[in-house]
Amino acid sequence: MAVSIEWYLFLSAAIFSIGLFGILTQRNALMFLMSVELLLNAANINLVAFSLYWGNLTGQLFALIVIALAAAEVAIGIGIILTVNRNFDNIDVTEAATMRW
Amino acid sequence: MVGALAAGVPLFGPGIEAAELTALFPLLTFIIIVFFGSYLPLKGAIPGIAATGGALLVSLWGVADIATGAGPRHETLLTFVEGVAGEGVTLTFGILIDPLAILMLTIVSLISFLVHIFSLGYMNDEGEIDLPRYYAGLSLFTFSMMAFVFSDNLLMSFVFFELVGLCSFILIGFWFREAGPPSAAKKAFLVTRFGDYFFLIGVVAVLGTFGTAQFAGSESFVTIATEALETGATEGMTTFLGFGEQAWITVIGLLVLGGVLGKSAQFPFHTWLPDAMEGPTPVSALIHAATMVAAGVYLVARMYGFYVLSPTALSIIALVGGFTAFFAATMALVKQELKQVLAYSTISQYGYMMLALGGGGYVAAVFHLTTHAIFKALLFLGAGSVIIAMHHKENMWEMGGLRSEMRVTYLTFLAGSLALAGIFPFAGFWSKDEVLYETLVHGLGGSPVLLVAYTFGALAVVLTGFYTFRMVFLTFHGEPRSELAEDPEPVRWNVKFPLAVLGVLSVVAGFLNMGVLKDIIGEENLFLHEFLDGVTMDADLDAAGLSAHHYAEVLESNFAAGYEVAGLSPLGPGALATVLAVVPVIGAWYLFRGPDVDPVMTKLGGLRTLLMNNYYQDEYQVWLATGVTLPIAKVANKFDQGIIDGLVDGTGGVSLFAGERFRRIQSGVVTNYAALLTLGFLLLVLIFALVGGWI
Amino acid sequence: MSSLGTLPDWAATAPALILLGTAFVVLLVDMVAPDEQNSVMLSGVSVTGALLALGTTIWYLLSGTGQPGAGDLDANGAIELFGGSLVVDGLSLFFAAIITSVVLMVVLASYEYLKDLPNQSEYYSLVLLAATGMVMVTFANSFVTALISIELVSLPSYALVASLKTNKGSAEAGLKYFLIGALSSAIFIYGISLIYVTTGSLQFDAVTAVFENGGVGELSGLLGLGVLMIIGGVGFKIAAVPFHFWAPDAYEGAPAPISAFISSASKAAGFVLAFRIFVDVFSYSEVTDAIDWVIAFQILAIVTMTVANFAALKQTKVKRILAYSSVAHAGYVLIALAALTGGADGAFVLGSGLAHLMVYGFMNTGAFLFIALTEYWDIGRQIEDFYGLGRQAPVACGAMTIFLFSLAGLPLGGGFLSKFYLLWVSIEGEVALLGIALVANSVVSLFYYTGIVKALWVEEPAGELEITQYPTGLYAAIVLAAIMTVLLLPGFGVVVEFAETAAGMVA
Amino acid sequence: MLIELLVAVTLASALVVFMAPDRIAPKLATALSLLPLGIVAVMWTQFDAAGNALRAGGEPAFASTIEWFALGQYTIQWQVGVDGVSFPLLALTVVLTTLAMVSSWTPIDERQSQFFGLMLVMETALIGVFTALDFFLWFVFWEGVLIPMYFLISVWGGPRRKYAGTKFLLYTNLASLVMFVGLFVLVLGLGGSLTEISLPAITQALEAGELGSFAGIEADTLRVVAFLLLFLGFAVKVPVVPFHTWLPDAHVQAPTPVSVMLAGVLLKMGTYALLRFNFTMLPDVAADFAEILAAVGLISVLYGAMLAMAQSDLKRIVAYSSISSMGYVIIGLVAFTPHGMGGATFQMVSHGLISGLMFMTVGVLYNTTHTRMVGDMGGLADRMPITAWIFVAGAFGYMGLPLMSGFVAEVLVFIGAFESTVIAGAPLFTAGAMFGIVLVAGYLLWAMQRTLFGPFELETDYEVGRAPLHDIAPLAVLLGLVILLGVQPDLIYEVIQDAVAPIVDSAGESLIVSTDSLSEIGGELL
Repeated sequence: MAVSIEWYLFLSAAIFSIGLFGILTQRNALMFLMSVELLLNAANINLVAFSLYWGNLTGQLFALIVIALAAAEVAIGIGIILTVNRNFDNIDVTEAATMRW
Repeated sequence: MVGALAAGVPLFGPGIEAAELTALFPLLTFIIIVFFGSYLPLKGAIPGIAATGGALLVSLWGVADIATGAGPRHETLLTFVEGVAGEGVTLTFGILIDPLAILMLTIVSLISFLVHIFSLGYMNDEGEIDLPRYYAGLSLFTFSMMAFVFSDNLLMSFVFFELVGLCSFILIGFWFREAGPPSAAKKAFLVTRFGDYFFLIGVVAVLGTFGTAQFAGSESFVTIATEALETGATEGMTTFLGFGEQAWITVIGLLVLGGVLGKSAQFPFHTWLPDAMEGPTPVSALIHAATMVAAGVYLVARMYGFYVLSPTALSIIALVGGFTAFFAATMALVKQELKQVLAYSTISQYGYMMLALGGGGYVAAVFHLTTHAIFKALLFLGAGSVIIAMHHKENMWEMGGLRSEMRVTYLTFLAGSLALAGIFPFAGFWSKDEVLYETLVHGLGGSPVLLVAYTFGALAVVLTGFYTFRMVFLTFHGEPRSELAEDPEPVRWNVKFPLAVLGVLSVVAGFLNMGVLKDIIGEENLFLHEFLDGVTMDADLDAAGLSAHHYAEVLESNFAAGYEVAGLSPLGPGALATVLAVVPVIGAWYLFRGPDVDPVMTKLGGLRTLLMNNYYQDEYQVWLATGVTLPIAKVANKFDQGIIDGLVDGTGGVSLFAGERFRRIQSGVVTNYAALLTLGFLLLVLIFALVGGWI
Repeated sequence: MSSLGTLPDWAATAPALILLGTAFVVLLVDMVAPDEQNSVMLSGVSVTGALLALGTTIWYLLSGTGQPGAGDLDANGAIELFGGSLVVDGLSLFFAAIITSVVLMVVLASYEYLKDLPNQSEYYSLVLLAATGMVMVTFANSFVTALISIELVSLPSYALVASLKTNKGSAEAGLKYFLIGALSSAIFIYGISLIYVTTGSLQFDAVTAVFENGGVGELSGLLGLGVLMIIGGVGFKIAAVPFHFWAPDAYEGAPAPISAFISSASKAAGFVLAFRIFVDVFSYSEVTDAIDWVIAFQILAIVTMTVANFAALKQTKVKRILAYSSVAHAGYVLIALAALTGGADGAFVLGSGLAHLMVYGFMNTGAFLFIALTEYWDIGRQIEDFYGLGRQAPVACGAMTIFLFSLAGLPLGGGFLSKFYLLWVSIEGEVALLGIALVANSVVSLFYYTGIVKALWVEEPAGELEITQYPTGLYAAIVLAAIMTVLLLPGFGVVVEFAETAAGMVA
Repeated sequence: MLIELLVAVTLASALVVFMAPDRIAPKLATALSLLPLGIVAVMWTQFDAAGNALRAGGEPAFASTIEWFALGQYTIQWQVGVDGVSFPLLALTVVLTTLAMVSSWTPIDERQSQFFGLMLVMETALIGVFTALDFFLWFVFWEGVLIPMYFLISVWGGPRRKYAGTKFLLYTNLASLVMFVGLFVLVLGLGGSLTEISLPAITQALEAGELGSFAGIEADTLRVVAFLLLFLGFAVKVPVVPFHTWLPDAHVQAPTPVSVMLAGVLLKMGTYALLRFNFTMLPDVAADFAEILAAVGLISVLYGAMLAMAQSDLKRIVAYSSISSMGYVIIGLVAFTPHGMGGATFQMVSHGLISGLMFMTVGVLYNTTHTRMVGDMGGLADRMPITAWIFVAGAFGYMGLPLMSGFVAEVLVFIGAFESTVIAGAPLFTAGAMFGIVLVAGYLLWAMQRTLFGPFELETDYEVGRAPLHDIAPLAVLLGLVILLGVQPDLIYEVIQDAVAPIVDSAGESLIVSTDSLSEIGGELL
């Protein structure tokens, strides 16, 4: 039996919310990164599900691109986190707060 | 020659044709002195004497012209501001020479000429510095006064009215290194400026009402106003603020009168004149006695055709004049300084002239103006002579017995005093008597206000005789009361010559117009009366509306002032005036003649204090300036700095404060950023979800 | 279809291709001699590449590539590539011109700035890659290409901001930029996914076609959410409040040339995307019924300029002031979208934003490059450190004065006319609040711009301040920017002409 | 092409002076400033404008038009030309600049090339303001004036110069923005009937009654809104109470030659713009608001004078009295009579000369005494007689002494205002404003008495002596001009009248309409 299309939207929205919640609460930079992954994957769920719904491959293709992007983003992100770690001896994102106001 | 006279052709036409030279000579002198004064011999006195002498010749020539029948001269010299075709008035400078103007020109040039000569003794010989400034001031004054006199329109009058005020300021403050003179100069200018404020409104009102400010001719505002009242033809006249024609004429007249009262030092604007005595004495003689102060009275005479249209204005003029004559005379009673007495006397005498004008005595006013100019200039110059002798001490109580050492000064001063006191047959007698007579007959004709004014005037005669001879006796009679008085410094010809000229004139000037005897010698032999009537001239004077009998005619018309003349012989009032004048002179002789003079005036007690303090007139005027205006200014300044500027700066302050708050949003913690970003985004979503109805 | 003459259609993307190629050449140079500091070589190659890209863009613009030809007025003449995924038209070339100009100045100025720093080849190639991405953004005609291009801008930018690896500020700036950027691009992607959910396509033409032919039915709520999320994504790129939080910190912490680069070129790239998406794709009643995004942009514009300008008032670091100013200017340019109320010709309204971005590209870049100069001199960052600088370096300070007053909207440069063009448009858009906000904010901004000018010329230096070095490249870039800023005042007509034509491509 | 030449020469001179070393900059700049002076002199001989440049039938002199750029449906142009209103002010600008430069030789002792360069930049901008006829072009110059002025105040000014400079800049800039909005409300209301945003085009379109509705606001309301916004904008520049508080700060802090330019020319920009925009473009609205505007003018006159009275700094006194004098201009303008408007314009020139003279004289005194406080000085006429007597002459000029230009200006304004049919109760307003001549006499006489006269008092550790010739010379020239215009005002008044007459006429026509509409409103209320 086919799952009704709305449920994908709900799932996606739920994952997005979880990711957002993670971003707002996590202090560890890596956890922050993972939360962003969740956000992206929420989008991916939409894309893939509706690719089926609309009957074209655009969504699928775009999901692949997003996945690739996510990987690139993580690569850059880890690099920056390393730099931060070198400068602040820490990867707590709230520690790096010398510039403000 | 005789034929020409018979045909009424002027004998010396060029005299009035060249009348503007009376102003141009001094102007040229002024320019020369300003640029080269310090290189000139006698520091500019020579060109000054030459210029005023030239002006005197031209004026006398003009008098001869008019006396021999030359018509009045009225022409535009310079268009100042050209009105655009049909819209906006055209402002011009022009020249109007009629008997009144030429007479005044003569007086001004004569006095100015003599004062220049006198200044050689008073200023040059005394070793004063900065003399070019002094002579430049005198020249500029003479120029301005002349131009004022021959102005053919009210705006031009105002222009030179102000300029003589400037000269007065400069000359009063000549000794600027001391504290007194600059302050007096400021006061003189400020008080007269206050009067001029009303004058200027009047000028503007005249221009706005009539579209012209010309004094004479069929296009003049005087003629338009007369016709408007006489025939009801009001096309040429626009009244404002819903006033009727006559009421509006009264308003304008009173506004112009503001300037008159200021310049002629009439109550309540008289306070500046006594202070103005801080200036050099020749200046006092020229400006603050004979000429500039006369400008106010002259102005009323100049536009008398306008004033006679308004009974209200005339009554006010008469009342102010009469009151001032009396009021100022009371203050002169107790003054201890020579020039102060003369100053209050001047105020008082100008009161007489105003009284005459208000009382319908146009000729009387001009007559008194003439004689007063002569004898008051004489008295001031005489006082100057005494001051030289006393090494610039002015207190009469330090003088006494000077007559023996200073014969010329004494005799001429005496002549002047007799004229001032109105003793027969000196100049002042004739003119003052005529003033009082004219007021009386018009008053008896049905104007009770004039009778009140007359009473003031008559009382003032008594006071005048008393204070004049108190002054004479204290100064010249008795024994010297100080070392200086025992050995006064001698004066030279340059002091004595002007005194002699004026002394003679003080005796004879009255014969110009022996009004009191008119029933005896016949009205046609009153020279000044005939002169001002233009009898010797063509009918032009009437056409221009400038003759004395034209004024009298309008004065007695019902559409205008509506004065009536009571039938009364001048002999009776003349006799009364003589008695009123002689009695106090005798009184003064009784009180002040002896070697040890008793300061009797101190017995007046509190009244004397009041008089010495000038009825506290100065105090309240100073209070108006520093006690009212200045505090308001300070409050305005506080308001400005605190509230208005405070608002401006406050806006800045609030912005900066807001800026401080706004920048705190940026906390530096990246998770806060994420939270705020999300929050902001959700807010947007919420707004649009509600507006767009997604939910 | 084109006026490229004999060239093939793909040649229209030459500006991007040249930048990309240059990036590879830079890497190649470094690969050949990895151990040597080839500053001159590297920057020479980069400058040449940027210059070539700029030259090509201008040539295209002048020759009318992708723009309405004289013969066929109704055809808009855009060149479509890859099945319509990319499009080269007046709008893209206009922005490409802005971006390549900025790149040129930044690369020119980097030569001295980078002296004695390691990893120069990476720096140059990242700049050039990001620039490639920006130019690609202007070509994007599909959400897919748009996202890829945007990310091609973002990822090198993160690295560039953090490129001073031993500098705390740089690392922190990189972190913040990256984290907020990641969040924003996630929102952007989710927004795109919602567009896909509602329309089933990602190519602009196809999405447009959906709106034209019947629409999205009852999914309009989702569509609205998607549109808002796309606004969020774009808002991040252009640094509009409340998506701006990264900007002050990133601009402050990054190497100054990179701040110039991001605040000018990256912002322009964000705007071109916004213009294309909203004016071209979302302008149908189907969308505007679901969400009146003009109002959203009005809110964003007002909030952005107000928050940024007020926050800048009490700043003490010059670079940070400029950072906030850059945010504020995003607010100004948003007027071009916010005033699209139908009161006036759309191209005319949009043209104001384009014109301002063009002028802004020069004056803002110039201002940040001046900061680069002061960092090169190492005189400190506080405004007090700038006291009396005008006497030591009158030319640079004169240029800075031109930038600042032009940014403030005084007639020292084109910023004056473009600012008033914006004000005009906001009046014409009949949005009173927008006009009031612009007027008030202009005055507020004048205060802090004047503060810097005052520091340079009026104040007395606190201590000994001696400047001995006058780096040629930096000076050349600054003077170039100054000359352009000034010339754009009398020459504003050229900008307006191209801006209105370009805006006409979408509006 | 003379105007183009004028602008180009002045700007080029500025650049040359910026490059010149400090040592020779003052004299070089002064010499170069003779070029624009000479060009304006040549223009004087060839001046052939007729009517008002903005109204139909007006033919500005030296007009030229070059297309600048197109914005939407509008063509923006380099459009310049002068008429009887702007030409006297142009002449005033070049004369005052040269004189102010000479008077800067003594007080400006550092960064000369920058100072004099900025003076020339300012002259350029001012020339542009008074010659530009296209709005955008005019606006570029209008705002352009702010930049050199800001520097001139902030760098070479007194102790609070930074505050004063910033305040000046922000306040006037805000005003410009408001004014811009006002103008564009009009432009957009005119809609399709307008193809260029030039002042003549806007004026004539408005005259032709082509104003439509904009943003849902009907034309009648729209013109009122536009009028108010424009008025607010210019009121700051004039300045009109209560938007005046930047002025005393700026004046007191600015170095004297800059005060000269500020009072002499910059304030005239405000009144010039009021005349050009509010009174020429929207005469009917101005006539409708006549009483309010006259009251504003009256308040400026009296309140400014009261403030001046409360000051003890000579410069502040002159600064506040400028506010007072500008009030006369407002009253004259709103009268809508030939002499009212003409007199107001004449007053702009006259006050430019006289306030310039006063500020310069105060400056010369300051150069020698190093103080401007009335209480610190006394009897200066003893040591500096020429300066002192020029001060006296200038002060009397300020008081409206006849045969000096101030008198002519004030009397014309009074005559014009008195007979105004636009202002209800015009005579009362006029009489009220005229009281200013008493107040001004009050505080200036007081200041003179305290500073110039009396025993010499000034504590210095050096000998106070006469001022050098090059300090005195500009004063003498200005005094000469003041007297020349006072004796022969028609030198410029004729051309002024020619240019204001069309405005007066236009108000006469629209007045009938406006009184009708007023009575309609009254009828509705009843």
